[in-house]
Amino acid sequence: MTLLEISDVSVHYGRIRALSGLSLTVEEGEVVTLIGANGAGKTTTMRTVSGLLPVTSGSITFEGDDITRLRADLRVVRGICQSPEGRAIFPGMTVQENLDMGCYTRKDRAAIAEDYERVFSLFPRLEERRTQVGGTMSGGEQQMLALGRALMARPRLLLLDEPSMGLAPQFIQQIFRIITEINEQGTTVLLVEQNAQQALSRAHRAYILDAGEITRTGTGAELLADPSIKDAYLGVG
Amino acid sequence: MIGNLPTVLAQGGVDWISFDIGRLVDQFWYNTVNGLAYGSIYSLVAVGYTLVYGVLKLINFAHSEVFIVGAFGAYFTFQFLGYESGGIAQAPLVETIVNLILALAVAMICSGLVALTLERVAYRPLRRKKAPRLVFLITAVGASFAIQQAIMLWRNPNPELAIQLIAPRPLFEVFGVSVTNIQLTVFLAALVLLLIADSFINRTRLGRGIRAVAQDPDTATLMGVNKERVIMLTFIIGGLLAGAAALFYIMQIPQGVVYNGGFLLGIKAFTAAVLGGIGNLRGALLGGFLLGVFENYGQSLLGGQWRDVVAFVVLIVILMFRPTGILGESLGKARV
Amino acid sequence: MSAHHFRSGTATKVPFGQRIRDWWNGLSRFHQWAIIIPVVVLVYLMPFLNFFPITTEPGTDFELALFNTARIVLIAIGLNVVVGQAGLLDLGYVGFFAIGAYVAALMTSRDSALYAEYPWLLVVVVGIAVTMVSGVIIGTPTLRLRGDYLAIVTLGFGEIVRLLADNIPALRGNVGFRNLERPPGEWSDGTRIFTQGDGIPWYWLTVTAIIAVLILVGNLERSRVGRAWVAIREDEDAAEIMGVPTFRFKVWAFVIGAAIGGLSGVLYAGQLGFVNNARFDVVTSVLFLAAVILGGSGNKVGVILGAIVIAYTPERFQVVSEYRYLIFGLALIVLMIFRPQGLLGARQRLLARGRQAYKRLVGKPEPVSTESPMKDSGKGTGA
Amino acid sequence: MTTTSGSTPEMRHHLDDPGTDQPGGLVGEVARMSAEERAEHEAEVADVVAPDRDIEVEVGETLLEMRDVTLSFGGLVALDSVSFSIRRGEILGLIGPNGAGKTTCFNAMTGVYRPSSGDVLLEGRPLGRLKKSQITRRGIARTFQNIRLFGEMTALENVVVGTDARHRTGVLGALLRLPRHHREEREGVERAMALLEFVGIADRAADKAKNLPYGYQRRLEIARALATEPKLLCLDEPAAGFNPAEKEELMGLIREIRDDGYTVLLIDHDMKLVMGVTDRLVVLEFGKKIADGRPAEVREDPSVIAAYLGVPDDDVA
Amino acid sequence: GNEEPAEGGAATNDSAAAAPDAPTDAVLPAGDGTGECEDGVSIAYIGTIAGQNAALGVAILNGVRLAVEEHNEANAGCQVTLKEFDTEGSPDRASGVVTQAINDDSILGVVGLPFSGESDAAGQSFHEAGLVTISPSATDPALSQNGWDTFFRGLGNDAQQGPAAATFIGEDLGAESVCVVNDDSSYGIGLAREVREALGDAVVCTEEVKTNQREFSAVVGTIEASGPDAVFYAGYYTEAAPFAQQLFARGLQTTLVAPDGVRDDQFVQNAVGAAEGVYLTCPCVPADGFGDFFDAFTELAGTEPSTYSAEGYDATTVLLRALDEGLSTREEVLEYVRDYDAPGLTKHFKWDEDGELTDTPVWVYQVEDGEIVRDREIG
Ligand SMILES: Nc1ncnc2c1ncn2[C@@H]1O[C@H](COP(=O)(O)OP(=O)(O)OP(=O)(O)O)[C@@H](O)[C@H]1O
Ligand SMILES: Nc1ncnc2c1ncn2[C@@H]1O[C@H](COP(=O)(O)OP(=O)(O)OP(=O)(O)O)[C@@H](O)[C@H]1O
Ligand SMILES: CC(C)C[C@H](N)C(=O)O
Ligand SMILES: [Mg+2]
Ligand SMILES: [Mg+2]
Repeated sequence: MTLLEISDVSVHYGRIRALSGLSLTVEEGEVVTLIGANGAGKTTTMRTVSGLLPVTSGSITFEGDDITRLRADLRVVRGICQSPEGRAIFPGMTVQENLDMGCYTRKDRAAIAEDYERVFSLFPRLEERRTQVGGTMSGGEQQMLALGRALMARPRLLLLDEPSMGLAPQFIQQIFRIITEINEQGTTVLLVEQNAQQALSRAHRAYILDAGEITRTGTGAELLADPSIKDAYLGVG
Repeated sequence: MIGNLPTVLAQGGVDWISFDIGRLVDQFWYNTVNGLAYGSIYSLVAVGYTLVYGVLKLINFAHSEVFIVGAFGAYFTFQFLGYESGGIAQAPLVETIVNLILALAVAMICSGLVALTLERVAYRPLRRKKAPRLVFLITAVGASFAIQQAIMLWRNPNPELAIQLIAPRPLFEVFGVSVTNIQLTVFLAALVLLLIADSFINRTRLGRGIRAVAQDPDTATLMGVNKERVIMLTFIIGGLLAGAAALFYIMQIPQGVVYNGGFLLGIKAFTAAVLGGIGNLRGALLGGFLLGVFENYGQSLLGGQWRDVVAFVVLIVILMFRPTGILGESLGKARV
Repeated sequence: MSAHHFRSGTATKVPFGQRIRDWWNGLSRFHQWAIIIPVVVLVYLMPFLNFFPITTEPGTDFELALFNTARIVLIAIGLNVVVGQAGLLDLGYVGFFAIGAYVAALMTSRDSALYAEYPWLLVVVVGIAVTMVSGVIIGTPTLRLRGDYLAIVTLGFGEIVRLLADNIPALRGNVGFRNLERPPGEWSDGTRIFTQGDGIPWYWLTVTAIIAVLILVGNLERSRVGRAWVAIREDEDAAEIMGVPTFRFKVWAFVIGAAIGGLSGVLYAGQLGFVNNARFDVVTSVLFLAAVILGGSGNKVGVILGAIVIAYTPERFQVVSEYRYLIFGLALIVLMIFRPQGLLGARQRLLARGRQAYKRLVGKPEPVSTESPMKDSGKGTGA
Repeated sequence: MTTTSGSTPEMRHHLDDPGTDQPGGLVGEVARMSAEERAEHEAEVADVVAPDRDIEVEVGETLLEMRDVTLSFGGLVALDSVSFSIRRGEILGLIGPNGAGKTTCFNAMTGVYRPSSGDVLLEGRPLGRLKKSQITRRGIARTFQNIRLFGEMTALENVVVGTDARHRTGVLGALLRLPRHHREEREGVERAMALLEFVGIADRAADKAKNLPYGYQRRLEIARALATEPKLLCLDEPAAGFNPAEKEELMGLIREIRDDGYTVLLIDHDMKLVMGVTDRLVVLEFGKKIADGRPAEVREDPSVIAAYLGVPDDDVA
Repeated sequence: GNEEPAEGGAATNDSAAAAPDAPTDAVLPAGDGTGECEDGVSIAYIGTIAGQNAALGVAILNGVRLAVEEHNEANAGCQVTLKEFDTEGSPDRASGVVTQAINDDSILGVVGLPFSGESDAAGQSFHEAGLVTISPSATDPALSQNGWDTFFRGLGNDAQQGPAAATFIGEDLGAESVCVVNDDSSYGIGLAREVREALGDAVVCTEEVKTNQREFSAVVGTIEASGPDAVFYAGYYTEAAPFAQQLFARGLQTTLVAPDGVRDDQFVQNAVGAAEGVYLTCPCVPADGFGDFFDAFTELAGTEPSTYSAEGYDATTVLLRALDEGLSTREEVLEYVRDYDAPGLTKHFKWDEDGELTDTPVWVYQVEDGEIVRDREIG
């Protein structure tokens, strides 16, 4: 079943058009990756799906319902959660409170407790620092917190905008493992990553975004194998 | 001649300011009690400033009018209940209490409604248009002007006649100072209201939503927080508390329900909020009490005309040492 | 030709201020002057345009209304340096205005113990100097504070200035100083040029001061100093780490703002001939601020417009004097809702020389607008 | 436009022969110049980018020294008696797990935090209680892990603010537009423009910084830091948000910066970048230095592998 | 006579002195109905209308309006326009407003300004413009000492009211210790000085309050500590009302005496119970004896004449007389006023070279049952 469908969406910042007629779909249970250079419009896409940016034209459907004009917070209730670019943790709240914010819309107490366990076992640093104020954490620690917070929401569709940014190598591996893992547990993931190698190899499908438009799409493996993609996004060698 | 400057200043030095330490010591406890009672009003109003500030980063200049409308609300409730302006009522205790609670409810509702209307009319349209922060300040000022003037045109520029529901009566003494029934009621009621507000903000889910919006509205939305509702809520809470403050105000100072009567009080309350650390509810509480008390000390030490100066000097001195207020988050947000 | 992929949106409309600015920047230097000069002439001729609907009569004397408007314009330009440029929210600006007025009063009123027959120009100089010094005195301890903490502290200082005037006997409180000296000079028929009753000379004097201040402040804005202010406004920590001595520049902003406030205080006191403690309250400060923001904080032309609205409207509606502040308050709300960026938005364009450098390197003129770097460059050539 | 989609061609010409592709935009402009023109143009750019060419280029004497620096936040010791030094002309990498104290190290060097004990010495002189802006003038510039640009200013103006650190005009000079002011303004703008070109974002010079995409903002930060003419340039995760191709360009850029006479201190988690560009590595863990040496050595160091690199995994490196 | 006026609004108590009758030879605005003047001549009232202490200004303004109305009705050949300017009662506003009046060439004479502070601020401008002013109420003695040849005072000044009040406090009330409180206006400061000088050693404390002050706990505290027999408050009713309230709320046993600036029903209303028994001195003549004036005023204004209503009426009469003569320049009107010598309702008007009158009464009133009633003449 198609979980998310973006069709022919355009988005403007003032007079600038950042997305022009973008269409993509995410099927239930998939990991879909969005790849593109700086400024291609990846973050814009993510924010549009979350409802932070209004579309100028086009439509977005989620589970078959049109959510184009749905308020952002109601999209969260429907199960769309994002770990935004640049972490965006609540700087004045403690680690614990930040995680609490992740389950703002949830009511299933027992499951929440379980999720705490899981997040803490993924990122022991967060457990050590439960009472530290979020804003004083190091960059990578904040990234862990942002991811943990998104996981706490147990979304149907998880949007990850550059989740590996700022993480040390051993955590990067872990992040990708987690993505696969939660995906296997039933969460659909839309992933933006600069670490295209990893992202593509973990993704069922991928889209290449350039200048606000989709220029290529295919399975992760296909794109990985494509020399032009390799040249542009995977670096030489 | 400029040559006279020393003389002029010297004359000043001797004349215009003098430190009466004896009086400060004599009236210390009296001032403390009095200051706390006054401070409760500052605190209640300060919470409104601090909450709105926290969420919108807006100095809600019109909050003083939210307050004064509550005062009018309470005043007219008294009138409606048949109290004669002028006299001191001598109703039986139970009746008085019921009436007070009634007036409290009306005052809170009036203020709450005004706060909510303000939000809707003056601020929300701006938010929709993503106006810069300072612009809100100007609509706030505009709203403040408009409400004041509307009241003035309706009532006239003179203060309403005093109505006193309960006569001040000493209840007991602490440190040789009698505490009146009014002071005690006001202090306790304010404290209770503030504690309720505090636990609402810090303990409940909605409260957490408020704090999240305060720190990062977009991300809060990404967590499923309904930003508009949160903002509305803060205005309502602020308004309700200002309404309560308004009733307490006319209980303590029956004279003075007048169209611009909120202005100075508003500034003081805002000062209190900053003193405590703006955006921090407990800070507002602490700041209010401190300001109330220190003003009184300063008044004893230097004389009544220096009261307001003392308030601001206290503020400046404290901010010198704690640039984000007493309970303000120090640098928490400003990691480089 | 560029790697750029933006196309101008069709649906989004160009903001008014932006359109004006685009148009203006599109004009040649020659054309710009061809507009500026007649406008300046017109401004000087304003007192003779005393007819409906411009005039404020019969409510208020038109010429005095013009002077008062000009005075507020001057103040707004000064406050704009502090608020609009450096981003320091100053709610006590009226304090500097008061200090300027009191210096004039102390030096030129016979009610003052310091009275002597000083040349009026000296009064101006002393007035400005004293306000600048007080700017340093007030700024040094307070400018370490950030944002709204600064706002409330400046508000406090403004109030303290007023309350000192209240409480120091030598400053004569509510009673005030009378019969302040005015600038010298006589018409050919032997009557004084500068009197209380005739607004025209005062208006001209103030307009001239405004032009001078605009030029000087403009010089600053287009320099390292102006850049430092904006950088501080945007991110003080980052500015400091980029080598901007932020504290020093903040004090400068404060001091320059203070000087302009002081100057207008001297002018005000001179025209009115009377100074007491009554008009230096927070409300006045806030009105000054309203002028700046209403016009478009950071944009000089906008700020001038804002000040005109703030000062002129109440004078214009003096006739309906009971309702004028109600009208005024509502007008503020409505105006802001319709023009949330201010009458004219903040200035934003490349530095003059930046344009040349840009052109040389990129090979085409700098795009005029801010939002879209590649304004209307047709259909993009994206891959 | 005919460049390979996705990459940022503007940076290319700093790296290799610009003739091999047919870039558009700025590069296209440059490409259309004649050979001499181009050479001249590049010399010009390089000239403004690094005016002090006589800075020692070969790895030389100690430029900056961390001497027993300890820094703690409440109970948390973020730097625990850390000592290392940076020699003139080298590219030093500072790596370590998340929360190891790398950014804190930068903060200690640039005066954001004061060490609880120990000293930071620049050219043998302790920084002591110098203000942040003074430290910058002494010659340390940095970028920020969480980008800190002047959002409402154009990209160009952002960089010009950096050049101001070297200006001498005072308020009076600016007020009266003295000749020196004129000259400095002109030079500043030209230099800033050249720096934008150098990092490859000249065509967006007129954009507000906040409207630039993440990757451009990072480059802009580098340009701004370079504008202060630092002796030591500290880059805090400059490659975050870059794709591998872009990272490669960045490597070239960093090398070029060094070749222009700057000393570079680099924090990044991308091992390919770090190993590829640095001359030497310092590794922190829990606020302590656990290794210091040439990349090849450090890479093999078991304690570093355990603490940081994890099981060697080709996907990641 | 000693009869009460028919309306009898003001209850007289037994001890009260009789209100004076209107002098039979009093010159009234209507004159003899033969006035001739140019079209478009006007006089102005400049003073508070809607600002600070507005009630005091309005009481005067209504007197002025009445005079002009009566005049215009009787003199078909001379229709005078009354122009009203609101100074909001504050000196800093006054200067601007006065300039405007001065710039209006049709205005040949001014009634005002009512308050001393604003008169002080604006006097020089009138002097320079040669525009005659007759103040029906400003009482600061210093006003006549500035060398302004356009200043005329239509009543006694505080150099009379002050000592009279002091005598009343000391002798009639028998107070041995007095606290003198004043506000920060020229009026309050000047009057308090006169009172203190006259009281001498009886003054046990002096305090100052501010315009617009509402909270007096500090001042009241000091007064309480001194425990005076009487308190004299020199200022206006706006502050006096809350002051009185807070003074008596503390249960102080003392007598409050206040001057003309407090003598208004607004004081009684605002101070609620606290006004009861307060003595009010005033260089104003009780108007209840001026039958025709009293009635006409009551009809026009809807209230009885109050403080300085009759004085305002008298001052206007002087100017109207000048205009009836056909005088058409400010200079001529000024000259006319300077030489004026005729009785009015309240007193005889003939000014000395400073612009002061010679024979000026001071009365004391008291608040009884919420009404201000005349008590006796004290100077
Ligand atoms: N607030 C804004 N105002 C104006 N333009 C913007 C704004 N945010 C983004 N843009 C522009 O929209 C385009 C798309 O930006 P976006 O952030 O979506 O890119 P991205 O693919 O996420 O890039 P990166 O890899 O650097 O994060 C960019 O060219 C950027 O300049
Ligand atoms: N102001 C502060 N208050 C409390 N703790 C802090 C503060 N600043 C940093 N820390 C802590 O000090 C440690 C070191 O932080 P630092 O930012 O230097 O890490 P880092 O090495 O840069 O990590 P990353 O690679 O994640 O950016 C972290 O655990 C962080 O939580
Ligand atoms: C109207 C009066 C009460 C005015 C007062 N006598 C004064 O001089 O200010
Ligand atoms: Mg992005
Ligand atoms: Mg870091």
